[in-house]
Amino acid sequence: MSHGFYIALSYAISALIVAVMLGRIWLDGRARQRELAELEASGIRRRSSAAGKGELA
Amino acid sequence: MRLTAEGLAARRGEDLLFSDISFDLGAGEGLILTGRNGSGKSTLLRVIAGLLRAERGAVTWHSSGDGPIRAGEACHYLGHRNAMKAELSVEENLGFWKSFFGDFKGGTGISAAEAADRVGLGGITHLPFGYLSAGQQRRMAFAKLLVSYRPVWILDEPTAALDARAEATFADLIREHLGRGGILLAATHQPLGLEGMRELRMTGFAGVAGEFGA
Amino acid sequence: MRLTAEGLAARRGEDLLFSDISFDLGAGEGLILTGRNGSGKSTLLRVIAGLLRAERGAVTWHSSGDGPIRAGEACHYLGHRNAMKAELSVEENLGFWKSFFGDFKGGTGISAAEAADRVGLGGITHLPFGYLSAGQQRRMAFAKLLVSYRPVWILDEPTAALDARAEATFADLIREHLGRGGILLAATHQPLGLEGMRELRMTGFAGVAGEFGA
Amino acid sequence: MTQSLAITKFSDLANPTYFLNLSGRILPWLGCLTAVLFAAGLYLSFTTEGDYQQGETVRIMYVHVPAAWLSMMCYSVMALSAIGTLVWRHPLADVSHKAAAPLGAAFTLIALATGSLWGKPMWGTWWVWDARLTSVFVLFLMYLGLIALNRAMDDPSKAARVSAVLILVGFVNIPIIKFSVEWWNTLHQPASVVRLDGPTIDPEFLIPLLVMAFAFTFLFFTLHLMAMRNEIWRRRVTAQRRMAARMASREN
Amino acid sequence: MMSLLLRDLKLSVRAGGGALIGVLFFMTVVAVIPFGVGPDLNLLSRIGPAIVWIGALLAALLGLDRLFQTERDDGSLDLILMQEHPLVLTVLVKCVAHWVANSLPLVVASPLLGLFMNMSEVAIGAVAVTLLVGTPALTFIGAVGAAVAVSLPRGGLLVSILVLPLAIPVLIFGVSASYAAVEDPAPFMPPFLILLAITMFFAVLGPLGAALALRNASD
Amino acid sequence: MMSLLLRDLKLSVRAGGGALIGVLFFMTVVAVIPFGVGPDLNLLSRIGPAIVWIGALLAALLGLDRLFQTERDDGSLDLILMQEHPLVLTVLVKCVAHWVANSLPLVVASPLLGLFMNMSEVAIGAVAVTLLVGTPALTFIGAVGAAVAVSLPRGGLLVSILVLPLAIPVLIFGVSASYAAVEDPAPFMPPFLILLAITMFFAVLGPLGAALALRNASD
Ligand code: HEM
Ligand SMILES: Nc1ncnc2c1ncn2[C@@H]1O[C@H](COP(=O)(O)OP(=O)(O)OP(=O)(O)O)[C@@H](O)[C@H]1O
Ligand SMILES: Nc1ncnc2c1ncn2[C@@H]1O[C@H](COP(=O)(O)OP(=O)(O)OP(=O)(O)O)[C@@H](O)[C@H]1O
Ligand SMILES: [Mg+2]
Ligand SMILES: [Mg+2]
Repeated sequence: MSHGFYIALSYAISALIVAVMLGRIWLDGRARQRELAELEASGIRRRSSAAGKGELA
Repeated sequence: MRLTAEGLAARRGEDLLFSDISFDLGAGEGLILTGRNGSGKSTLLRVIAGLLRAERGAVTWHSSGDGPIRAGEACHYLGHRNAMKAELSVEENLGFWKSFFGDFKGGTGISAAEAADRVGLGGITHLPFGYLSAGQQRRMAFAKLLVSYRPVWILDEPTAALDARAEATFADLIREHLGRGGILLAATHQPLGLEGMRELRMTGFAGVAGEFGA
Repeated sequence: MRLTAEGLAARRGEDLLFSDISFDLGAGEGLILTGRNGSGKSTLLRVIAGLLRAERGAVTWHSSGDGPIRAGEACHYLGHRNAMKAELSVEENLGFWKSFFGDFKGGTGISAAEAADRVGLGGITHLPFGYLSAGQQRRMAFAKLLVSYRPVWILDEPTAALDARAEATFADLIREHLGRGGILLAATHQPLGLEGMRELRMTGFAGVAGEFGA
Repeated sequence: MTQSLAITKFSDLANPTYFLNLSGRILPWLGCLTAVLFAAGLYLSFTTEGDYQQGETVRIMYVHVPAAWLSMMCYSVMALSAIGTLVWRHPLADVSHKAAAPLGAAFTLIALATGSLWGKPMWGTWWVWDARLTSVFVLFLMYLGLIALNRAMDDPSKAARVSAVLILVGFVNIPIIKFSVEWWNTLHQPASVVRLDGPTIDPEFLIPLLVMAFAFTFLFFTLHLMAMRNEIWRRRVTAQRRMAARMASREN
Repeated sequence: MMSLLLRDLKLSVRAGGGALIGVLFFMTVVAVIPFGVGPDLNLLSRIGPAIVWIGALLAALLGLDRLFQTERDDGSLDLILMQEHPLVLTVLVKCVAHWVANSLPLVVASPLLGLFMNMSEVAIGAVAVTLLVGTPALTFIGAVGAAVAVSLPRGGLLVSILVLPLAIPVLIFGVSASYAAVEDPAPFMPPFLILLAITMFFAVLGPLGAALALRNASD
Repeated sequence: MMSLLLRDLKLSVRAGGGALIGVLFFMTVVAVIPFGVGPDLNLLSRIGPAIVWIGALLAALLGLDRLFQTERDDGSLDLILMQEHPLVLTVLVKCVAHWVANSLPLVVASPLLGLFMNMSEVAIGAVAVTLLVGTPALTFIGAVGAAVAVSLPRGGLLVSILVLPLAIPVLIFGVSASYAAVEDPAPFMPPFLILLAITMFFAVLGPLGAALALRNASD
């Protein structure tokens, strides 16, 4: 097989792995932020009291 | 349901622990074993449950109508150890025993969640069993008796490590079981808070001193 | 010997079980922990014994004269489990712990055979530990406290599975220990039969409700 | 009681909060820099001359070598964090080595894959069991093991401490990887860039290689910061869910 | 019965980290081998089937001796013995669960390992097939040992004497069938059929023996 | 400390039959290889040292993962952690006990296996000596894994994977020293001394790591 094939394949595999890694972390971050926002929205009353006291410390 | 023991004797190692123990229990009756440490209470319970071979004598189980049945089929046995897996959650443990035991004819068990509720620990069935405190573990082991129906309960020190409130809960559950025609055999060092039980006092290596009706 | 705890708080998993527990025990004093199952008694004892890290607060041990010392050195800990090997005989078990523990300065332990005698089981030290009944095992675990001298005893439900006579024996042994200037910390559900103990009632996840002197 | 609990929670998070703010400001710049470096590096690596010995395949080097370096550097970062966990008990250190493990596994996988793809034309085989290759394979297995360990334990701070111990013990593998080519004579190239007496490699290859190496390094730091932020958020979510559940049960 | 199977599978997934872990472990073992034998690819491919089979034996041994011991230690064994399900069946189900959790992943992973060991396609296939057929026998033999270990206070010794010698024929026929598939003169079928027969034999004898030992063990 | 050593030795004799199971497994491994390689005596004697070393490595794994687990299960670990003896020393003593009970028998049995593998006298001696010097390192490395296993609610195999890679250098130098003793050009001493150094290194690092893990694991 030509050398070009090996070069292309190795760049492709590296790109794929980097892309998967980046995508996973990105999506994970989106999901976490969404969860935090949901908690914020649903639990303002409960959280604000606890947080208010906490921030004084 | 009727449980009869005649002239039981059992051996541990080379020693005869007791001999000539006989009793007869009908629906709604209970027998409490008391006696010093090492007097053979646990041994007697294991003989009755069919886990140890009796040296002499026999235990017979009669279901109304059907004639004699095998020991294991009709009874729940709660030993010193809890028979639950520390790695699995309480729910998985109870669920497994529910489906493994099946129900004896004439009754059905309640669900795992309900059973945990009955012993006062409804909220924590999702925790791995190993995370629970000693008393919580014992309670969950007791909940195992509720998930499937068996007319005879054989309990070895059921209230070890329990707080006062749980003891009262257990007494209620046992009373309810007897009220539905169940039979109870329990070894214990502390009064279980049950009235009208017969008591069998074991006196260690020398056999049985007496049987007191109450 | 003086044991001081200040503002202790401990966490199990993610939950804070208790916070702000403080007490101070001098020679001959004892503290009994009571509370419902799962309220954190065992956890507190393990924190004091140095087996769990406190979330906040500190425990300090003062030996008369020498200043602070390490937790493990000065105390015996008897947990829910007996810390004995089922395959070895009682004598081997006790002998091992005797030489592994060594003695804390200011006292010496008694021999394995004597210790077994003191807990009322003198004759059976040759049996493998695994052959003993539940109560006998617990008594032998208690005998471990006698084979080497430590001024502080930390006991987690020492009387589980014991008969009445053994409970009285234990109470005597504890009283004797306190009489010689020892310190006792015990968690229990049943009255230990000791007078003049302070009591700390744990109230579960919400911390401590109150500390009652007696 | 509720109050004291809230206070610990927030003093714990005080530091992470600062970290979140700071990293939030740095991240866009870091991302841009990474992209620029990659563009330059890729351009250089496809425009430079081929090697007279290795032919065109030398281009694989521009991915292979940086990835291999990163796989080792990532472990070193984890080892530093592990010290942070054990010595200072810093919560950020816990987060750092937990977040780095999957990244390390990915870079090691790239090094393994490109190495194999280079080995086929150069050595005539995909894989040989020589010291360098196997020690990298072992590194890969250790990353996977650490990921599994973190998953198997549900108490995060205990998981962090235990895996920190393992990371430190496993660090002996890194010098083995680095020096394996010198201790055992193998098929693999000995070091020609990072060595005491200066690089011996032709500058023709050195420049694209270094640019790509910087690109990979910045990629690692970008991803690491992102993963750490995710992990902090994840812990916040569980903590707040717990608190909400506790409050709910108290109100009942 | 189904619930027992599920529980045991869950337990071994939780306790060990699951199939993946077993395979990883196996891979680590195989990765270690070339360091001992040297990077000689020819030699590797020749001893490959034997190594993979030894790995399978090791994986079957790890943890198999505790098949009933954990059940006894937490008291579950008492309850299992008391039930009306025939005990032989219970033992069989536990064996199956153990096999699925510990040996099956190895069978599935063995082709990959074969590649690492530079084995030919035929050899890889033969090893996978013989493993599939042969490893259950190892589990059944081990079950007898595990049951004896529970019943005797000092069962340990007896178990090793009992189990390993019985496992050797399985190993030998497994390995020789794999080789027969590659080398022309030797036919593949005879050793393979013997392996099959051994497995079926132990599938009956193993649970029977284990059940007998357990019945006489309880105290 | 002496008492701990004695107790652990007693326990492994009573409970596990540890020594015997290790030796039997070791022998099984060595017995199976000739089937793989065929009756080529030359080849056998060539790969002999490697096979014996691999067998020793695998046999050392059996049972090592439970070094601290039994102690935790019956509560002894708590008491051991509380004592003033430096924990590192306690771990070291436990390792020594485990080595004496499980690996020493392998060292003693290895000459016999060498004979089976048609190895020369020099090779047999070299393998026995390198095993004697190298196997302690395996035990120390395994101890770290065992300590980590205790902290997991579900220990097990996971640990062997984390730890096994570290055993590779031991294997490499052990095997190459054995070969060096037979083949003339290569000198025996350098790899042997490196093996010694590795063992001493892990004799420090292993107990330290294990003690650290145990301290952080207790709950
Ligand atoms: C799967 C197979 C391979 C693996 C796991 C691997 C691993 C590594 C590692 C870890 C390094 C970094 C070493 C250091 O920093 O000292 C490296 C560098 C390098 N590798 Fe590989 N490699 C593989 C195959 C190859 C092949 C087939 C070639 C070329 C024929 C090659 C050529 C190089 C070169 C030139 C370097 C740079 C050395 C230097 O200048 O420091 N590698 N490799
Ligand atoms: N790892 C863990 N994760 C979550 N919760 C835990 C964990 N370990 C223990 N717990 C919980 O901590 C609580 C305290 O347990 P602890 O053993 O201290 O109670 P206790 O007062 O000794 O009870 P008992 O009287 O039953 O012995 C329990 O409610 C238990 O469920
Ligand atoms: N294998 C054995 N060999 C010799 N003696 C044994 C053996 N197993 C048990 N024993 C003895 O049998 C006696 C009975 O034990 P058993 O467990 O029945 O007592 P128990 O009444 O339940 O005591 P406890 O109140 O402590 O639970 C004990 O004295 C014990 O020492
Ligand atoms: Mg009893
Ligand atoms: Mg408790």
